[in-house]
Amino acid sequence: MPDLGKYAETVLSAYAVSIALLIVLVTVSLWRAKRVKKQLEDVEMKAKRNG
Amino acid sequence: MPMGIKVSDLTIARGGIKVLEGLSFQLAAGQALVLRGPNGVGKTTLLRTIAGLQPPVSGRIESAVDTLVYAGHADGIKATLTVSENLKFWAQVFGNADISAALEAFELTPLSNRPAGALSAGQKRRLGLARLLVTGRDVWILDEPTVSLDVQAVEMFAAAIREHLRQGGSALIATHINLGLDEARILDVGPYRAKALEIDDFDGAFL
Amino acid sequence: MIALLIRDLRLAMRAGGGFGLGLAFFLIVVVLVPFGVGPQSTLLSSIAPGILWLGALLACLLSLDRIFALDWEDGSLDLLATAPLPMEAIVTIKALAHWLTTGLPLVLAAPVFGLLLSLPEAGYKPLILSLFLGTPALSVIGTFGAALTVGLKRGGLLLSLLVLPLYVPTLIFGAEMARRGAAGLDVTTPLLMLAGITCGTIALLPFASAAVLRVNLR
Amino acid sequence: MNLNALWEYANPKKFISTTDRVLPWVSVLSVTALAAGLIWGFFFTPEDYRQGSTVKIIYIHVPSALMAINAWLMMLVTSLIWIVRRHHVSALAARAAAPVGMVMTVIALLTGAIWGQPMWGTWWAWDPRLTSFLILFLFYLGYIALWEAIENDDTAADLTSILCLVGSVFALLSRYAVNFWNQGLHQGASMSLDKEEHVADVFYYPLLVSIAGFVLLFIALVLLRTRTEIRARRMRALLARERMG
Repeated sequence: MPDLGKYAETVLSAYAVSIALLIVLVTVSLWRAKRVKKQLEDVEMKAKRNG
Repeated sequence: MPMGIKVSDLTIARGGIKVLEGLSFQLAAGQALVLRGPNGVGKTTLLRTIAGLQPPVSGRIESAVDTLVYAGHADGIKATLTVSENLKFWAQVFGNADISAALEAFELTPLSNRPAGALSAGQKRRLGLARLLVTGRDVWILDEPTVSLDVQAVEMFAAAIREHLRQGGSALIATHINLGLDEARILDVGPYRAKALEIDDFDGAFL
Repeated sequence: MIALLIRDLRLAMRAGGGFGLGLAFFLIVVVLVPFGVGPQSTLLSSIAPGILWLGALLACLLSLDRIFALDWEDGSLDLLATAPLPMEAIVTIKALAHWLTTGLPLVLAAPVFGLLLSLPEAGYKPLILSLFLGTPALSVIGTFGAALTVGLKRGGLLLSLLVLPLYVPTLIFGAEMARRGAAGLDVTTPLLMLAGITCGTIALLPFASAAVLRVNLR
Repeated sequence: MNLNALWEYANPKKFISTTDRVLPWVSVLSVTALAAGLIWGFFFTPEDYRQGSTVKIIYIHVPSALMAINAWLMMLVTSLIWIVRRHHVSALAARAAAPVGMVMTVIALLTGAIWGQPMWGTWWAWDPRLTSFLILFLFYLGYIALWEAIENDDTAADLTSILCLVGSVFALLSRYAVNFWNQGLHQGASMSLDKEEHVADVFYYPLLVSIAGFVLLFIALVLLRTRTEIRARRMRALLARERMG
């Protein structure tokens, strides 16, 4: 851990906030990708059965 | 270019989904064509496409420049303007001035100074149809023109159409009721209903 | 085209047309500001140009959704689109009618409201000139926003969200001109920029509005 | 390179199958580059003699600000492609990129505020650059809201494309207007071809790696989200087909 001096809080909070936001963005994207893929498969199955 | 409309191999879509395909017909001067078909089959979409409000998916619609006039479900009547102000506006938009003949044809003359908001539903509809006369256009494209008209008013409307046809105009009408226009041809659009695409056709149109 | 303009103006004047609504809103904003910031005339006179511009902008925004919504509901818009008028002309006339019924009254009323906010003597001419030059741009940009949201239910809030960022340049130059004028400074630069924005939007934006309206009528 | 071959990828099926192969690589690369850039920057760079350790924020602040603008530029290009050539994937890619661009804008604004607090003594100042980013944020918000509000996909694509075009012009105008309105506190651009003038090498190289990481992350996210949008679109099409009978 580098010595951040008197600005430790500033630097750490900037990194924490940004990385948290990026993680949220990636998680939401992945979660939605998975959900939509699943939903599409269901709908396709149903559509194929019905012709 | 002949008067009237010539539609060849037309395919139309509503909300990105094809509803009618392979539709061809011709409407010459002095003719009327009545479109039939179940609700939701695409009659309104067809009329809006022919009127130029939306592009066709494929096919051709030919008509002479500035000969069409469209009347939809709604009449476009302003409640706070009087009957004659409403009509005068549309006459001016289409480059005409005289509205007395149109008032006469739909027996609106006694009402001409009344605000359109004070008219009954049937009277409003008559005003909407009188608009067609003041446009001076040859080809009328009418979507359910007889909604909320009583028997007498329907006769009035049929008479107006007959007069229009006699003068060399033509009309394309989507309606469910019998207008008493014996000379009109009838076209059932049901058989032209678009076939659903194969679900494996995962292409530009997603279906 | 003139028929359409006359009809729109007539509709605005008749009952329920909303004429004067923007003006009343402007008055309310101006009356409420001193309650919010205190009655000191020095403070009021320094913020007067900004408040007047902001009030005019909000009053303009308030009436935007009426530009197309009524014609959309009663089907007139479909009929107009199939009439022998180019769509660009229709949106331009609509914007002009909006300006005549909303923008122009605001410009004319601004001096009175300036009095209420103890606007400095030197500020009146630049204020009126800046509003006169800037409000047409507000109407034209607003017409674009109204065309974007015409088919939507509950489009009002979205309309504000779309239009407000587009209003930023006009507001900045307009308010800057009024502020400099009130401070007795040279107003040439913001004046030219404001005039440029107004001319540019009037010349170009109707094409975008017309394209958007055509898409929405499909 | 054959330009016509490029349009092949505008076919949704082709796009999905290609990204199936590409996406894992881009994802791994982006995580690697991002981690490398940030770790290098955070642990192994010296402090600035004036700004102290706060200079480390640059490895997030500058790349996210760059991507906030680049994302909008990408949306502008894909919107134009949609308007001119009507390739559905193009419109959906713009839709997919918007939330990513908005998050980048938020990160740039937040890190800027956190950095500004000790340096300028304030969280927020109406500085031209800060203000421009706030306006950019509003543009993203309006763009996304318009996509969400319209039911018909083609209509939404058309309207948002035109909004993106008009918005770009007004965003540029706002940038000039804001500059005119207030000369600010913010230092000049940190990145430029003439690097000697701006940032010393010790800061510059980790910054480059970090920027590469953000670019790759952006690409990976846009590819992923475009795939999702394509699938969602196909699902809506299938459901609509079912309703039609």
